[in-house]
Amino acid sequence: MSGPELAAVDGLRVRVGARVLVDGVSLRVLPGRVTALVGPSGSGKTTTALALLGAYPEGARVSGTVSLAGAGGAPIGHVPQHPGTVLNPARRVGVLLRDLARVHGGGPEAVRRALRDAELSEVDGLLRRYPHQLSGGQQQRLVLAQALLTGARVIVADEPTTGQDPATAHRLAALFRRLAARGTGLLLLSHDLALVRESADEVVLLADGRAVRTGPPDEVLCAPARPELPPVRPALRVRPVMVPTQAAPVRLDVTGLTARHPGGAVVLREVGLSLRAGECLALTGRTGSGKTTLGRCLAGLHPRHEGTVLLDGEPLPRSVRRRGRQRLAAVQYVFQDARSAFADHRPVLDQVARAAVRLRGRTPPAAAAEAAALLAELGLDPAKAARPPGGLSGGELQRAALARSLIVGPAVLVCDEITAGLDADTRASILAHLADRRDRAGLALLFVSHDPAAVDALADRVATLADGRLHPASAAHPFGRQGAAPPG
Amino acid sequence: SAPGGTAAADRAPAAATPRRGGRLRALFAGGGADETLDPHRVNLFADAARAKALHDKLADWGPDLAAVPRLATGWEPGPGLDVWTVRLREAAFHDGRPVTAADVLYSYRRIADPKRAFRARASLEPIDLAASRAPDPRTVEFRLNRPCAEFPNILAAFGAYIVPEGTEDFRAPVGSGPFSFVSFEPGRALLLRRFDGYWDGAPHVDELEILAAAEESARANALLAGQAEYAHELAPATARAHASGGRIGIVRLRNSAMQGFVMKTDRPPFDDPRVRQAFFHLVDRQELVDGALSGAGEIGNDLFGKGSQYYPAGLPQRTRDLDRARALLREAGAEGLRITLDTSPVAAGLVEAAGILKDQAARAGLTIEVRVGSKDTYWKDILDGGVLASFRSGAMPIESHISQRLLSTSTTNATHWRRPDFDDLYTQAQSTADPVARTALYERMQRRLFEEGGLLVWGFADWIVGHAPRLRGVAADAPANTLDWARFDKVWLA
Amino acid sequence: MTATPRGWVRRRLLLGAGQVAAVPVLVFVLTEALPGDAAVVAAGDDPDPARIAALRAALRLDRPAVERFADWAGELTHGELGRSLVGGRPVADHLTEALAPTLLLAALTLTLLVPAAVGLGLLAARREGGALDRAVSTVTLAVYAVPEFALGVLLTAVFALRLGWLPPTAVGGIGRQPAALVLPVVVLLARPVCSTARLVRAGLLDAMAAPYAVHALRCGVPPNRVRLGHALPNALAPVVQHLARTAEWLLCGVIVAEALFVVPGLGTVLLDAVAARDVPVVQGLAVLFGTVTVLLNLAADLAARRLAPRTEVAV
Amino acid sequence: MRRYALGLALVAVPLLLALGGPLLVGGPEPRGVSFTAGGGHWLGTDFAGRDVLRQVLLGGRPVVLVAVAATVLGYALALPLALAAALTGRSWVEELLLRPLDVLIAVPALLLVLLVATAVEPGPAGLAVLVGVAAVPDIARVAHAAAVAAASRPVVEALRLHGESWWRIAFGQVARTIRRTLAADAGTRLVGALYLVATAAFLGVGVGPDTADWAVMVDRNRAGLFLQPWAVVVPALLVAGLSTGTNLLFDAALARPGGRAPGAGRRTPGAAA
Ligand SMILES: Nc1ncnc2c1ncn2[C@@H]1O[C@H](COP(=O)(O)OP(=O)(O)OP(=O)(O)O)[C@@H](O)[C@H]1O
Ligand SMILES: Nc1ncnc2c1ncn2[C@@H]1O[C@H](COP(=O)(O)OP(=O)(O)OP(=O)(O)O)[C@@H](O)[C@H]1O
Ligand SMILES: [Mg+2]
Ligand SMILES: [Mg+2]
Repeated sequence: MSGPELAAVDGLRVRVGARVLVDGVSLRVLPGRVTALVGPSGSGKTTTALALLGAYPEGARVSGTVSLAGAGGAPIGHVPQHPGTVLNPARRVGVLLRDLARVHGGGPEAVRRALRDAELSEVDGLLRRYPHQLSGGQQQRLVLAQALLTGARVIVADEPTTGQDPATAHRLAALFRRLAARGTGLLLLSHDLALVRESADEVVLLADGRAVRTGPPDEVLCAPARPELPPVRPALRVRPVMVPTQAAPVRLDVTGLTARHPGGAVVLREVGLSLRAGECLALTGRTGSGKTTLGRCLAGLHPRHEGTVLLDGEPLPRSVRRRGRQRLAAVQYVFQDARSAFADHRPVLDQVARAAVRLRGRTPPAAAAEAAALLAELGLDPAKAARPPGGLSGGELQRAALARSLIVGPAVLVCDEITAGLDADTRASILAHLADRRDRAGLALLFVSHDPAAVDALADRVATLADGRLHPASAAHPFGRQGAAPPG
Repeated sequence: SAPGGTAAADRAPAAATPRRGGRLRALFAGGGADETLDPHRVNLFADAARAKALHDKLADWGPDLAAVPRLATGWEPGPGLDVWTVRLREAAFHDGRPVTAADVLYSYRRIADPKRAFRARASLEPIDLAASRAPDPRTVEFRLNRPCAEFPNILAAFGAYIVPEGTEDFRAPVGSGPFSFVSFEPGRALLLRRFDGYWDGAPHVDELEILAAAEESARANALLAGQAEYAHELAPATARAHASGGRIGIVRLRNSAMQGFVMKTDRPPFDDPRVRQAFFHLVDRQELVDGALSGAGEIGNDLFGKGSQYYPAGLPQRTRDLDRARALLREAGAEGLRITLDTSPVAAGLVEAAGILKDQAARAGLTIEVRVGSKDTYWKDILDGGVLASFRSGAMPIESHISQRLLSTSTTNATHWRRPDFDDLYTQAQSTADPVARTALYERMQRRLFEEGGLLVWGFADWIVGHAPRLRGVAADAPANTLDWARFDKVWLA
Repeated sequence: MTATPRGWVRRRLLLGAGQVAAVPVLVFVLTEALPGDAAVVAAGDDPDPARIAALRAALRLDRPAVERFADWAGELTHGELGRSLVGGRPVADHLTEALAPTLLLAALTLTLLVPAAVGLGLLAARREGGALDRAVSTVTLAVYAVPEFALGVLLTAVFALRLGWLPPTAVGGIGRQPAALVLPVVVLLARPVCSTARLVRAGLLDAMAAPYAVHALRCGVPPNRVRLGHALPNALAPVVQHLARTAEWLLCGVIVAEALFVVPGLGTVLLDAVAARDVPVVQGLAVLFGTVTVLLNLAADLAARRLAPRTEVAV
Repeated sequence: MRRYALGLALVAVPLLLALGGPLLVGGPEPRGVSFTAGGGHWLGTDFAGRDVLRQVLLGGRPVVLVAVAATVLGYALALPLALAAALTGRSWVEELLLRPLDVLIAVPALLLVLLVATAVEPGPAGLAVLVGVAAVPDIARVAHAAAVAAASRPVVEALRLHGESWWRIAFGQVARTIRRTLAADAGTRLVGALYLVATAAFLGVGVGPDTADWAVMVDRNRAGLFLQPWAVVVPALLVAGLSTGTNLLFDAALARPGGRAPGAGRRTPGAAA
């Protein structure tokens, strides 16, 4: 059912200074077909995709052709990698959607359909909320809904499932198929190979900005020499036996934690958990189930909660404002949306280093060196990190965000979906690093993730959030109960 | 001299036959939303204009500030000059009641009532109202506390208007003036109608409306655009800008405001007459007139009341003499003196004059420090404060000037000029019936002031009135506050 | 913010009442601090001490300040604003009389100001640093730099005196020639338009550069709609505050314009009252202005909260 | 830098006059008749018969100093307040910081200046302080309104989480985010301050009504606008140049390269449209 191409990139070359971001990439978006763009983090997927939208990095020199001939002037639907940033904080969700609907000649019905397709129809009172009142995954789906509302014939989805639990991700894959069936052409950028396999008709594999292979999924993804596939079970699961978890002291002890949001909506009910030094508790749950909220509670970013949080037996002040340097350093949180956690104007490296200066009393030069080293360890070239956040790829930012928290040497670290936007290798190296810290420095980890592989790889225990309560889940089937749990 | 006479003389140029009818709109700087129509409460020019349109005094001032009979036909002193018999003319109030001696006594007693603290009270002070009587309805016999040769001045005093006996409520005032009341919005407008029964001949215009506009440029613009036919108190610059244009007529009322500086004669450095004389000699009066009045006025000679009765015009005109000034200062050991000069934007030109005096004094080696005070309380502040201050005064008879400001007993003696012998001269003059001898006495008093007085009079400002070309008969020879100033019963719209 | 809007408004109204109460006290203290009193001013250029004393007695100014304030406050509790010291008229009359023209001027000016300022801001923000931007900015700023009185004189000279299109003053009352309002309104508009437009421009430039505006454009929302519907609301919060201040400036008396065009409004009353040390009138105005301000600020803050909803900032 | 050219050109003349002017004039000369042209006076004479050129040369410094001082002071006081109010999560602290200002607001700035200045003869310096303080509530409100949104961004949370100091958060992040709004406000306020001084002088408080001061000149000489326009036009032009120039410089300094709006670090045709 492939008709004339809707959009095409031919021999695209994007250079910033000496650096080549994309090097001679060509791809075509055909009606009724899903083209997937895969490749390691920083390989130029987003850049390529944005080129399709006519957007380029600041001061980039561009060659090659981008043709939107087939799109017939209609806008191209876009689901950016950082959905949080593209939602107007001052307008209610309803206004945002209705406005789009009106522009594209749709009514309330169109809005309702879009919400249903984007798996948002269950979120209660969605239309009256402001974007910042949504969970990461919900925001992502909201942006998807916007893209649907534009009725675009070409949709570019950049990591559309990073914030989604497998079940939802699966449904989204189905949605993409449906869209394709309606004759839409999709360009799908993803690390989620399951998703790609499920939905893509054609896969373009990028590496260092070059298209190394193009073809049907199985061919491209299963061909020999697949550097970007995850090791089935990372070796790092093997842990030194001499540190029996049970013996280790309890670092973090949470009891009766109940959190609510301004509307009064209770998100967490009587949640209790305890973390020993050197232990990793994986936290899973449907999108919108309250994982981030829990993490923010622990980090002191969501003071509107009751219950006690003990750090080494000491009660932890509810708000970051009332936590001294030690405490701030002791409990760290890695934001789900790495992009919006960094200031636009300062080099990422400085911002990472600054944390060490403030919380570990390092001198700026020392901190800078340390930051560079750490970033390198996480597989992020410090040279890249010398750019402001706008100049980094999604995955790079995620690692930078992680580094920013790790550099202060926390005792407890809450990671919120830090592997979502990462290719298998990078993810593996990060997990290795975390595991290492956990085992050597006795770092206690609360690992919020939708990613089964990552969870198996790292977690000692797995717990699942559903309707505000924490359910311990057997490590065997961490995601087993999710079909049952009501979607958030 | 009969008032009509003087008026006619002045109006010679415009002497076309008066035309009857029309509404005359006159602009004055109003007194804000607190204005009242109580004629005894007059304070601003606007008040005076309103009062004289509605009411009459027994006498008023002619161009030379000599009393001119109005409601009074004439006055007869007793032998001791301390009893004066005043005859009233046949005049009626707007409601038809005749003006009687009783009304006169009532009005004067009301003014003199200490509790009310009217401005005119000071002027009536010589009269012993308790003892004064009304032998018949058309005759008033005033008994005075002391001889007072200038008694008629009192009858013409600022604010000494005659109101019907018993009047307390002035919301719709009844008077004997040329116009009768129609409506009044405080701070905005007063509308009056011609009073056909006016004893001095009914006005030519049907209606007179006195409008308030505090801002000078507003008055000028309204006049230029034909929103009014008469605008009081225009700036010299405005006058010069439009004098030639023919869009408006400009009338300069000479000698309307004395401009000067007061020196406190009882405290250093001005307790030394030589320092005062030094100042008399160091000022360049023409520069002051040009700079502070932008030329709209004439230079003074350190005496009050230029052009009015008893003014010693014979005295030589002082001009700047820096050597003389320096010499005097040297004698007085006052070289390089630092003096603070008080001034305030309370009236046009005051602050400018202060600035200019500062420069001029600098040329004589004196340092003057100008202190700009609050305009609201200025006159009170300089009455006893400071040593040197800007000063101005509207026109009044020389006698009033002396009695109010230059006697030991004077209440507003800003120069602190207290000289028993000078007081004696004044008393003597007041009990001298013979005009010639009295003139001589006044001359002696003023020579004394000219030599060593505390008042440096550098000029006399013109009062500038603008009027629409079609408004005829606006008197020119009428200093502010005199009979023909702001007199709307003799003008007409051509 | 923790408070729910309603609770917040209630608290603010209470605070506002406190402020309205505080203002007259402040003003009373200040007026008392002024040199001289109503008696001295009334005496004018005839400051005969005896007369001043008499006036003082007549005006009952010889009593201690606290006592006088207490009396005034007492009357206020009965809804009485007292009587003017100078003319003896009820203060309420003063205010109501002067309020009419002031309200008229303010209303007219504001209704023109908002669209004009926003429009100019939008124009300037179309392309930062572009010819249009520079032109708009330069012109409005140049006008802004011309003070009301100069501008008034200029406009009057041209449109009233040279061309004779408009009456130069409202002397004798606006009722007679409504056209007399044109010039004052224009003069009053001239400067706020610029300052407001500048704020609109600044906010718009930031908002238009924000990712969500770019995204809206990508979603095919027409640029103008993005400007008005997506960027403007985010830009408005400070503008609204500025407008509130402007509205208050207009309501609390625009002395220069009132004097130039003879529109005796609250500003004139205020000036006269201060000059005459007419404490009751000044106090009355203080109460009036206090109330106006509190209400305007409340409205502005409400609007600002609506326009800039806060995420849950960690407390 | 081309984009600075216009602003600089406009600011240069007034600024140079303001700084250098007073050095070029000698002692006072005898007065002429007010509002006359010619007669050895290049720009004619002013309302007090003084040489306008001389007044212009003298009158820049007070204007610039008072206006700048007042504005700077106003911001020095208001900005920390506004930022503190925006950054504190507790609404009662916010009220505590901002409501008292409203009382100040409720006394119209002119009345305030009028009252205080009549009560205590301030002189230029004092007047600058007064004008500055009178502006504090307005600045605080505008700045606060703009800051609230910026202060509740995730970046700020992250900075807190990483122990950033209050000052860095407030000025390095929040104030920086709203700098355009602040610049726009400050730029216009500069002129506002200047004419508040002039109006005060016109009402007889603060600087003397015949001082050499561009703003005061524009006011006092307007009576002679038709006799001798220079006395008004020249100072007015200078002030206009000053204000327009400063603001354009602000604009130029804050302009994004090429005036293009980068969409989250990405260039977009859409944003340039
Ligand atoms: N403005 C810029 N200047 C210089 N280099 C840039 C700029 N923007 C991006 N890059 C670099 O270009 C490379 C490709 O970026 P891009 O965002 O396309 O990667 P990606 O494939 O989307 O990675 P990810 O999967 O992590 O999102 C990255 O290494 C990034 O550091
Ligand atoms: N400020 C807010 N006001 C009201 N409701 C909110 C607010 N923030 C989040 N919520 C709701 O609270 C629930 C939990 O949000 P949270 O971000 O913790 O979910 P999550 O588990 O992190 O989801 P995801 O996996 O998509 O990130 C969601 O349903 C969301 O809609
Ligand atoms: Mg990417
Ligand atoms: Mg989340």
